[in-house]
Amino acid sequence: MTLRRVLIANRGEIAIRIARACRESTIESVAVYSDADAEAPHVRAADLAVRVGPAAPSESYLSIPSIVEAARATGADAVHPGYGFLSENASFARACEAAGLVFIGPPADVIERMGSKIAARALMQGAGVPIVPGETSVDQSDAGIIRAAQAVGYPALVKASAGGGGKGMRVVPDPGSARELIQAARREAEAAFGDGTLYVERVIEGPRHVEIQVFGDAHGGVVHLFERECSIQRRHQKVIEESPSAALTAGVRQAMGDAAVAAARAAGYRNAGTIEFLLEGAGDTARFYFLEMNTRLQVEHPVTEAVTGVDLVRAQLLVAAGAPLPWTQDSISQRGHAIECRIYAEDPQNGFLPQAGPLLLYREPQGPGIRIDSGVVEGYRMPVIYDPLIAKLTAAAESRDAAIARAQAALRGFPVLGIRTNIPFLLRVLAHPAFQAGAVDTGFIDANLDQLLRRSPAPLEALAAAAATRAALPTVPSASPSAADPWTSIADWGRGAP
Amino acid sequence: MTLRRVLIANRGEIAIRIARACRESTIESVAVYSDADAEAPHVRAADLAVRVGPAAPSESYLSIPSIVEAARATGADAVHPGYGFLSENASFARACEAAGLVFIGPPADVIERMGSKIAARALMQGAGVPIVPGETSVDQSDAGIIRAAQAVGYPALVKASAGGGGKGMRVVPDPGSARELIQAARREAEAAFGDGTLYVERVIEGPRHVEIQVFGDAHGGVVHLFERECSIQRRHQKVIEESPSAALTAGVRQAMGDAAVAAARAAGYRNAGTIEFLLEGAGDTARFYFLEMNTRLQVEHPVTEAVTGVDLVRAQLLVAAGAPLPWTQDSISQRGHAIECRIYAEDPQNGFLPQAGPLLLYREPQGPGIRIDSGVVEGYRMPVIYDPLIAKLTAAAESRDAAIARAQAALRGFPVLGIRTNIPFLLRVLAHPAFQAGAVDTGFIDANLDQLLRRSPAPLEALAAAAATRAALPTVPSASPSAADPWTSIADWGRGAP
Amino acid sequence: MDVDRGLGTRSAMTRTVMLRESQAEHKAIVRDDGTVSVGDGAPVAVRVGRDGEVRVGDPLPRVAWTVAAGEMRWVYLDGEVFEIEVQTDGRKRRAAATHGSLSAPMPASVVRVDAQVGTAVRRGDTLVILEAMKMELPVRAPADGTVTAVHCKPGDLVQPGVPLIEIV
Amino acid sequence: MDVDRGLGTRSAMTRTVMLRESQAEHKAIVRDDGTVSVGDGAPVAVRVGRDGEVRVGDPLPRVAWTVAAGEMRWVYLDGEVFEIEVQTDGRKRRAAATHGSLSAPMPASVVRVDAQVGTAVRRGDTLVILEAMKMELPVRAPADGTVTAVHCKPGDLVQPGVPLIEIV
Repeated sequence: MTLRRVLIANRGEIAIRIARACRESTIESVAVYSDADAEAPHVRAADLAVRVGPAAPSESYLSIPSIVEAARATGADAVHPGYGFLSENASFARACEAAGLVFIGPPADVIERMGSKIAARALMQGAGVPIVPGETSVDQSDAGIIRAAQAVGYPALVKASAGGGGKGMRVVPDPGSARELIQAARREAEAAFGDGTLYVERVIEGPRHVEIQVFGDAHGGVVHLFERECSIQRRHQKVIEESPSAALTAGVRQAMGDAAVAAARAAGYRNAGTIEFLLEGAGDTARFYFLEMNTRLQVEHPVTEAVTGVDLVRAQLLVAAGAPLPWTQDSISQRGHAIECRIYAEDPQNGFLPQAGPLLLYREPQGPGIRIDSGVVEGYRMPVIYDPLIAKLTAAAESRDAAIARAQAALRGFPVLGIRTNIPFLLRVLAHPAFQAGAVDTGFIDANLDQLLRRSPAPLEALAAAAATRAALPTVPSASPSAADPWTSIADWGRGAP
Repeated sequence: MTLRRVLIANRGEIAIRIARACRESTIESVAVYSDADAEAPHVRAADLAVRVGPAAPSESYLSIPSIVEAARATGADAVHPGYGFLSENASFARACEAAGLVFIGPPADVIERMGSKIAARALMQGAGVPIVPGETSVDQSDAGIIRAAQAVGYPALVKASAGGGGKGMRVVPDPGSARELIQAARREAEAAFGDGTLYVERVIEGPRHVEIQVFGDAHGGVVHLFERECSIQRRHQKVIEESPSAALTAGVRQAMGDAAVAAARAAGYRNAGTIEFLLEGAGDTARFYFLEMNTRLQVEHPVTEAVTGVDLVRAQLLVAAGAPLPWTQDSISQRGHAIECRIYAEDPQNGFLPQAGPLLLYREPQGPGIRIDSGVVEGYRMPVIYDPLIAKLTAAAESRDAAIARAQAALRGFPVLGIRTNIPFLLRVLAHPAFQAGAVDTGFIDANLDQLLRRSPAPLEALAAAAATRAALPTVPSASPSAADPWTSIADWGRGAP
Repeated sequence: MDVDRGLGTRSAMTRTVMLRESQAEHKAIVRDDGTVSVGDGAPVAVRVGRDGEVRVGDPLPRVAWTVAAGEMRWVYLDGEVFEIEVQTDGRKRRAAATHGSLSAPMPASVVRVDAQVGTAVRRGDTLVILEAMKMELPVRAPADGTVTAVHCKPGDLVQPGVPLIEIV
Repeated sequence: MDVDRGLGTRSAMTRTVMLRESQAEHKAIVRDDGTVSVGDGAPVAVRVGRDGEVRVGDPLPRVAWTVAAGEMRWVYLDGEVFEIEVQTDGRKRRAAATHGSLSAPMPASVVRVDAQVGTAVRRGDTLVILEAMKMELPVRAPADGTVTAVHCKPGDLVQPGVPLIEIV
């Protein structure tokens, strides 16, 4: 089978990433857009584009009927879900199959199985993959969950079975706060996933988040593509990812890779996926525990592409079309070091609140070893209703030190003005001695927050630059109102010179 | 020793490349510029900049006293010569040393020795490195060179001892044309190098140009970084380079690497250099001959950086400061495939004549595996007096086929309008069946020229787009006359709103 | 950028600009010889690029990027961002932004309100929990102070920029 | 780009444009309903971006990039470049560029002149050798023809755009 035309059921940078991979594979691509995105850059990156509904995600990017109809109307033969939105929605995968569309991802039942964290834990346990000690309670009342927490011991971690990305998750420090936190977790889980089922895990002290990229094909082939260290996260949202992890010895790396392959095999996995582990301790005695499986392409996949030299999205297209994996385990190597920084429209000084508004000035850095994945252009107005990711900057170099230096130089040359971003915050993380030493765990940001938020008053040079900048300067050509619609009309041709 | 401030004795994309490496190594950089380049992008890429003379290269970028004085005036402690200009000028290396400046390159006497192709041939022969069979004549008269050609046999290749890049070189097909061609070669050599000394080599039929990147340090360390295949060339100017070479078996690759290391050792080489070979035949029986050594960073170094994952310019800075090589031979691997396309302001339809003028529209492509090295921005006016290189596009991917597809997709999305470029020509080379099969030699372009120059009339879509494009459209913001000076005055502040 | 660029000696036209950033006020003098002084400091050379790049200092300038939005100047300098309010002499200052008022950055619904009028709060205290994009977003006190007004209640749909809480 | 974008039915204002490329002339009609017809062809939808991007065709458009320079339109389409001269109706055609005249693309010195007035030349014949940037540059006949004028001699310094040789 060959894919001829792929509908990309997503927006922003990942839609552009997928459109590029299609183009290089001589597959046509179809963008979808909500009313809020009619003029968004991802729409222009594809060969054709189709509206799928109003701005609200539930009525456009999350609407299974709208997306499937868009694929039908445009003659697509396959759908790439990207990450987020419908990417881990088993019903969507099923709806695609029912409509005769190739879903570029794992089979629907695999998504379903791994989407239930409780079921996934049981599956992994059966496959011999270590899981975090914990309790699953049939009694889902507050009292039932509190009993499970007591059995695990405080502090306990209450998690949503349908969860992901830290939503519906709370650390319960003591019995006194248990009820309130369990209710908050359930409320968030119900709102986010329509499923308030909770379970309880032991809190691993000072863990690292280390995940393994895996890939399976329809012919029984499964490989891993080494690890990504994602310990720099805030409220379970990853901020900086890198590979290799400074914490893994060769032995632990091998054991985690083997475990990830075993996990993917047990799940009957196909296409690109990620096994997330918590890592406890260091050196050869470090222990790792299965956390969850992400049954889709990961935001941070460029880190793996940089150190292994493979193209994961191209491989997704090949494998979805029925081809065997383009690699053997032995042909995959990890070389050099890569660091990805996620650049968000958010205000670290104000609880990292997402920001909306125009990118009055936006200039991407460039250079050897620098890769930018972005879904914006100068003048683009960050919408209020979608993920506030502006861009991903991936710096690859020979060593971790060189990759950090490269990321720092690139971020210092990545001016984004008009709305607040986390770029200054990212630079403070990169410059932090503990980060530079590779001695971080998932509590790094919280533990160092004061230091990471410390700002200095504007230096003389900034004040002088501000004083010299005139409002009337034509420095913001694309921030004019007309930039919202990048197209002109050819109707008034007659009024101008030819 | 640590380098603190490096003067970059060059312009264009390579000056920007070096400034980036300095920034990542926390070394300050100093740009130099002629009057024609006061507002060129490379000037803004460095931390500070200094004028070195009028537009004519001989009075600016080629003026040893001006460059050395610029380094002194700006407090630089080292000089990076880039490629071209003074990079292979032994007197310049000596002048730097005499002024207490570190010359980021090999010792002056090594440049001198390898700059004489006749001396280099003798040296290589002594080191056991195979050289092209040929004759060196003490009698440099027309008659003397004709006798040497007769001894070698027709067709014979007359070359300038001081030559490089095909200047001062002629194929002499038969005795009848010998005198005219020898005179032309001598005239060109004298004009280009101030030295008309010629020698004669046997013409290798259907050779490939395959070169090996080498690197030496001040502690006796020498490594190679595998090959670059540069057979796609026109009049000895490389157009497309790639690595690995489709023509090398593992055995021949190993033998060439060993020979290149032996050659560099024999030359007492230090820093980055390239051993150029001609490859005759194919498979395990292919033979290679030393052609010349380039005692500098190569234009096409990004190809090697892509497949080996190293940063050659960073290593140049380290090694120049006295550090040992950052690699051992065993730590260097060749992975995946990379292809570089040189984008020139030239008109293939008219003898590839260099073009000067404004880049009315210039949009660089972007994406995974795509690296752009450029020294221009939209609105920049390609000057008439310097090299017409606009940009280098390097596409890296898992396989040669994927790298070709990536380069094609990127070039199709690299609109450059306002002056003629070789982008359409490059695309025709990439699409050519012989290129796609890897079955090329240095005669490829000449042998396929008609086909590579074949243009179709504008299709309907191009005509419709032209008809719909109005002269008054504000599509060329930076092509306005004021774009020549990117700086405004703060003097008229009072006239505008704050 | 040109190292031999002179600072000029002719009598310069000047313009005074008041700058406000991080609670501090600075007086800057912008001269038409291309220099700027801030406070009592010496003049520094400033070149403003048409594309938003600004070079400050001579001969080794620092590179900043700036953009103007009304009276606000956004400045990017070595990876730090400064939002600096400017006011030229002879022009009235607009009413200052409501300092101490907290608002939602985007359309959101109010999940919980923990602030009460008259209560003392410490920097970092959570005052309101919003929900947007299916995530709970805490609104925290930016500084120690006292709550003087609460403009929202659970269940409210709030728009960006509308004050939720005021603190003095 | 929007697949459901209609082509419009209201009576359209039209404008006729003459296009000249590769010796061929085409008549194009540009309508204010966003369509263009070339020759006798059917109307195609054309959207012109503010940044130079042009999408031609609907629903699966081809992406072109265009820029205007006087009466010339540069068009980038899938890696091919077309230089198309446009002329709107009612406007006089400027004197055509001297077809068949060869000029230096940059300041150069003349090394050798192989062309003589009255000689027949074939496409690809070298007529003049220039030297610029220390490289010899051959000026070749772009088509078969006869040399009607020679405006240079060895040793001349020639400027870009100034005819060296004319061929009919």
